[in-house]
Amino acid sequence: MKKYFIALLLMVSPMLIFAMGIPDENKRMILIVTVVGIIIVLLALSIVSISVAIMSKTIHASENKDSKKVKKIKEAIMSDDDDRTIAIALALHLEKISLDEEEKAILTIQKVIKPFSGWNNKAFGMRNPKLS
Amino acid sequence: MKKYFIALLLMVSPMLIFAMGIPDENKRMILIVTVVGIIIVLLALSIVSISVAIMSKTIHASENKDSKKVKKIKEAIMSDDDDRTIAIALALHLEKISLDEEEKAILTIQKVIKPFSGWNNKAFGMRNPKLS
Amino acid sequence: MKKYFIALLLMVSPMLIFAMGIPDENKRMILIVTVVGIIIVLLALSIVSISVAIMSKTIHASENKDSKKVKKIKEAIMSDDDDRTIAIALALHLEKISLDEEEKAILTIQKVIKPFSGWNNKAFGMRNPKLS
Amino acid sequence: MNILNEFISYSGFANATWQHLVMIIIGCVLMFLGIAKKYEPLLLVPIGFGILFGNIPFLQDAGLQLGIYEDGSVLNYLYFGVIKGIYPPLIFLGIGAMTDFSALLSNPKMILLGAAAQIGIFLTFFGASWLGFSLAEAGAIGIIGGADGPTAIFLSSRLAPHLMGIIAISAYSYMALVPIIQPPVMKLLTTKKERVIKMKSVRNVPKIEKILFPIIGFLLTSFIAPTALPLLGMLFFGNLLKESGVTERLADTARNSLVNIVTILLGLTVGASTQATAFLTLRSLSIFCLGAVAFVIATAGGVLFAKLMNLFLKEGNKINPLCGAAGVSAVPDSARVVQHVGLQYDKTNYLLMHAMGPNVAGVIGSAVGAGILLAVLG
Amino acid sequence: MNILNEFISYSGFANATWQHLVMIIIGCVLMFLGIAKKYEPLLLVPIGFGILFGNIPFLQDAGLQLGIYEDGSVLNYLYFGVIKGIYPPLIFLGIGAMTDFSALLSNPKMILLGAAAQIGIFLTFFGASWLGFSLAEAGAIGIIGGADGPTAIFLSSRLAPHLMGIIAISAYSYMALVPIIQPPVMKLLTTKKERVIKMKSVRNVPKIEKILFPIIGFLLTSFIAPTALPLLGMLFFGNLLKESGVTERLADTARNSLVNIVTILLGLTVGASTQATAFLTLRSLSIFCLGAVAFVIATAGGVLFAKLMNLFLKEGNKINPLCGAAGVSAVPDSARVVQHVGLQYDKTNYLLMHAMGPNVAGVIGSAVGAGILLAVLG
Amino acid sequence: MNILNEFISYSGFANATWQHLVMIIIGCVLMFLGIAKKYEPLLLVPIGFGILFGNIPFLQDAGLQLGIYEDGSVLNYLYFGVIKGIYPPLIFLGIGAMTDFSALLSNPKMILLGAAAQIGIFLTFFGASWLGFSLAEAGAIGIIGGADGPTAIFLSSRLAPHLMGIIAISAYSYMALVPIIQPPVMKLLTTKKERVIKMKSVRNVPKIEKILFPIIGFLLTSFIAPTALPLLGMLFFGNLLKESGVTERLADTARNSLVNIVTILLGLTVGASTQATAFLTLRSLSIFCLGAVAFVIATAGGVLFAKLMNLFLKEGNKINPLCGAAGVSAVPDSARVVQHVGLQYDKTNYLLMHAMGPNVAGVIGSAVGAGILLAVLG
Ligand code: NA
Ligand code: NA
Ligand code: NA
Repeated sequence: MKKYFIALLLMVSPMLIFAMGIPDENKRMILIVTVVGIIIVLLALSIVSISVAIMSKTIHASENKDSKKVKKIKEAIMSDDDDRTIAIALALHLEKISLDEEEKAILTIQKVIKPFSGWNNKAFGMRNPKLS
Repeated sequence: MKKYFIALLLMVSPMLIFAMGIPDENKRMILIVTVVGIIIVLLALSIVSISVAIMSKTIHASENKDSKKVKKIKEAIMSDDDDRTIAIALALHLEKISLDEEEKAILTIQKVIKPFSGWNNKAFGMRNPKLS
Repeated sequence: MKKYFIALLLMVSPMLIFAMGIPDENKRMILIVTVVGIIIVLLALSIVSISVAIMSKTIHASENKDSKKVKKIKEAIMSDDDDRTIAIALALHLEKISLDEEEKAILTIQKVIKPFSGWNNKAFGMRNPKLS
Repeated sequence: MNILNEFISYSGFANATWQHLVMIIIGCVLMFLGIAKKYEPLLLVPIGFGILFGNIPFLQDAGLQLGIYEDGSVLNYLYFGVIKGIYPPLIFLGIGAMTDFSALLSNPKMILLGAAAQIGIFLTFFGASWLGFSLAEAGAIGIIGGADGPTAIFLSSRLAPHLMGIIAISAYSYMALVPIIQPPVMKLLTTKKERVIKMKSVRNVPKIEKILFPIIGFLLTSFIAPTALPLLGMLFFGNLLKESGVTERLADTARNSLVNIVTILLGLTVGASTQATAFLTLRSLSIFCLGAVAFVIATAGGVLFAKLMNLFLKEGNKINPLCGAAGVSAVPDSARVVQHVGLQYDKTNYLLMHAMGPNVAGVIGSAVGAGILLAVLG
Repeated sequence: MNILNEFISYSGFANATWQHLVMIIIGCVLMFLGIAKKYEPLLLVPIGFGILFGNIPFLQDAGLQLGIYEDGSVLNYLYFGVIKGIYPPLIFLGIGAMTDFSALLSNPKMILLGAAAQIGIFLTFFGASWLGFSLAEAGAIGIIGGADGPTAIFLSSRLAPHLMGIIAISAYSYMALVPIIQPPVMKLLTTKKERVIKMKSVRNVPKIEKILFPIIGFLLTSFIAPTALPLLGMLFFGNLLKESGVTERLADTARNSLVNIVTILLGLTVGASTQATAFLTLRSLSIFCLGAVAFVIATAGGVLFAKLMNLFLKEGNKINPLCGAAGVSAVPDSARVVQHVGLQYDKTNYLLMHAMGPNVAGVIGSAVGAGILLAVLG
Repeated sequence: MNILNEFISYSGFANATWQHLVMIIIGCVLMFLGIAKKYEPLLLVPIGFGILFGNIPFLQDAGLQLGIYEDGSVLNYLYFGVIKGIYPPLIFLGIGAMTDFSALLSNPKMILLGAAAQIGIFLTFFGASWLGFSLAEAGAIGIIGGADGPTAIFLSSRLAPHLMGIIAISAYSYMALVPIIQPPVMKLLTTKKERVIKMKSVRNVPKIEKILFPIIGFLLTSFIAPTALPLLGMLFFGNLLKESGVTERLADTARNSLVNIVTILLGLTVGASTQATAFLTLRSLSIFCLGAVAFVIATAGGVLFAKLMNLFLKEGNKINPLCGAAGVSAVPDSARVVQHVGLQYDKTNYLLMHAMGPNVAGVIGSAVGAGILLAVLG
């Protein structure tokens, strides 16, 4: 706990020194811009965050009914190693800079990863998958 | 026949009303621009139309001899459902915005359409054709 | 030997005529620009030439040790018809304007040429190589 | 807390008016048409977002260099290509490089339909004059009847820059709505018997004709209407790059990267140029209405002219008058509409190929029309 | 031999100073980092070569139209897009068209980390003011802490054009060095227990949310900070082109040809703008040092804020505070750093997806921050 | 009927002169060479069409904003990149990104042939001065001997903008005609024995050399001739993007979209800049003739220098003097000509790879030559 306090102090200390050191009019301006700036950025992204949350809920509520089937399929494929799959998928994305083909990438991942999980090694050899 | 007359009347009627209604100098100008404009556009495209026709005939005359062989092959492939094939080919084009690969498209069409005309369904399954 | 002399003479002759013909101040300027220009271009590219030679030697010296293995493989593949292979490879490049894939092109060439040299015709049929 | 006040005074919340909100809603409607209905999405999405972009409220006259009409703003620099009429010819270059004129070449008499439909331009010009618009303004409004976005933007940027936003949006909106506007007009003006006319299958066009056409077509049309040079020249130049067979890499860039870049910039800035105060007026509304009339007249003009031609054509050579509707241009949507309506009455009558001829001729026709208006009113 | 003398007087050998050589070495170092180390090569290689380009010594004031600051030179024309702030929004258009906001949408509370890390911007602004830079200069220097190249160039071109070269180079250098700068800070401020927190797997985001987000996100952020319009508008516009599903050809050009062309021109001219005499000063050195501080503060800000949020979150919903470091943006390197550090402590804990949310939120955050500074100091 | 008269007075028919027709025929001839003969089609087709574009007769001084020299016309805006010398460096960027310097690196002494052939530039400069052209004009005419289009346009836009059209057209015409011009000169100046000299197979160039060369080559050549900076810098920058291995996406755009866009605009506007009245003069004719002489001298220079070098080279290391002809540049046509002539005398003697070295060196050589002329005459 102590080191966070030190970190915080280090970050704020220039402001304290500064508050004491320079006596002119600009000083107030600088302090205010700093503080107000941080607050507005936080405020802006908080509003975005809340709006996204509301939007998601609204859409989710209206969509919930007919998407059960799709979910099932997805769950069947993705099973429990969800995060790992996505992380690799995303890593693949990043390599290619284009981040826009999540679905494809996930499918690709499944083609590539699943065979090694043991249950369809034969299919793998026959499907002749092609990355990218 | 009556309704065309009505349509024509509706299209020209503003001009009649206008000719009576507004008395100033501009009126003449507006009328002339309208009429002359239509005439010139028609004239311009008529000239293009005639020139294309002449060009086609000239070229056709000079080419006629050596192109018989090519024609035969094309006819053999395209048979009688000419228009339909081209229409579909063109429709395919339009989907892709690029209109420039008529030949390819026609070939593709043939690969895709012909099998269903019954005479080489097997080949279709084996050739594993790929659209685009 | 005579005709080179004539060629040289023809190239320089305008300068001689010129030197005699026009008496004004500009003349000297023109002559100097011509001569100095040629010299500087030669000088500049000589420096580039020498620098490249030095760079190559330096790099070669430092690389020589670990590259023996690579060389052997390359020699094995390229054997004695070195120049011809490269010339064809390059010709292929030029067709495509993009000159940047020497390695690929050479490999391609080998895939394509070698089979016809007799020692792996079978492999050729099975590997199903793809140009470009 | 002066700074905080000052900052709030800069924010959109402090500067918003109901007009801003109306414009934002209009932008969202256009994006909805583009995305959900897939009507001309390549332009309605950029224009729609552009309307949002141009109508975010901010403190005016604070030298922030944000507005599209403020010197030094990014939007202003990108807008330069619109007000100077540079983007539309570049888009025409790309259109030329993606257009296949074979349909037009294989049946040259169909070209006339592409001319006849341009009556929409001139009658709308007439109507707009009648409603009290100045001659130049009326010319710019008339071009909506040309059913061709770049031509409309090009001409209005020269004749009536202050109306360009509403004219461009009207043109693209009605081009998007062609499947709704045209069929009733087509059906009203044709008999069942005419609608099922089958036309002769089109001939194959040799390569040499395709190469010569952009050169000959360019010389003819631009000699007649040199003022249409920037549009016609680029259209035929792009087509030559495509057809010559030796400049494929240039044609490919013209019809992809180049036209896409220009479309993005044009759509966005045309959208952003519609700023609430200047846009939400009665005049805009009447221009928008005139646009609808223009499309109806153009469609009627094409169809009626086809019927007129049929009076002089022998049996077996008659034109299906539905094809006349494709003469408005709105490439390729109106040609599709013709095909669709044709199939409603005879399921074996594929008119698409026959409609493509007047369709692309309509592009040339409206460029010539724009040239005429520019010469006389410019 | 006057001509020869004259020619020699024009040559680089006659005009070289030690400063030119130092600059050339700096350029080579940046290219080395880009090529051999693969740190941000897409920008360090053009910038590095640009430094060479701008520091070839030649005869000054001879009207040769060679220098980037001389009217009429080629570099000067290409540099126009930098000084007028045109290139950065176009790059943001491309970034928008390649960014997938799903990670951000699937867990909206992580957006806050992207805001918290922007404390680096404002504290650096504060520090720079303290060191004697003018307010506008301090604002431009502060933006280095935003860890976002185009934003840094955009803001500094408006607030302090004379410092743009060093600011851009600092920003890109530290973005390249993120794998070296961030891990020690992250480890210092977190406990082992925190570093192994596993987060819930992220939900799948429906397409409709992805389409709506750029529109809603744009309206919200630009209402709050209209001065960030050029950056935010283009970022969200690019993203809409990508997600709408009907403008794929535009998105594709935006994220490839367009962004590549602009990157080449921006990198080269930003590099070339660093001319020896103006660049090799103590001020440049202190800006470069402030930049390092900015990155450290930003990283610390993100991490500490995550820990703060954890105080209010239930067990099982807690955030792995390493993810806070990704809030600085430096997309996607800092998210990779988070993944990498996370795996050091638990080989089954893949944080990449969780870090992507704050990562892209950081881009929005620093654009908003730039807008604030521009409004107040511009 | 005033309007009709007025309209006719605007039309091309009313304004045509025989000069317009001659220019249109010239344009058609260039397009014919490009399309039917496939000589340099990427430039002859745009230039040819551009000549048509620029020579459509229209009413002068009517403020129509159509002509390329009228302020505010579309062509004028696109022409800006030519008169300011912006397009040529961008084309060089693309050429750099598509050039493989391995051939040059593998046998550095061949670089000298690329220097020797530039004698064509300076002797033509000399000849043009002799014929009464001003020094600056003579310099611009001389550069035709450099056998490099962008360099010719760049230099003439700076030294003699009024002659740029004819100079560019001469340069590209003779580059297209290299297979006809060079062989007789090559055969005249070599013995049968020399023509069958077989050269040692070239060594493989390691990647590191390819990466270092653009940097070192750039520093050396631009220190010697800083005035060639825009051309040399872009050429080597493009090559670095290609060879670095980490900026492939930038190199790819530079050598495709970017260079294609610029080629389209450059070709079209250079063609359109040749307006009848200024173009059809005796001066143009004499420049066109000087161009032919320039190509002959350049070829002879390269061949003779190769023979000179052979006097100092040991048996087995001798150069096939045919390769000297490739030093004129005209990449890659003249290298192909060398290969072709070589094969005529020995069907196993593939000279292409050996000719590529002087060929690309010739590009650098003529850029340096242009820099010298610009420094002395600019
Ligand atoms: Na039309
Ligand atoms: Na950031
Ligand atoms: Na040369």
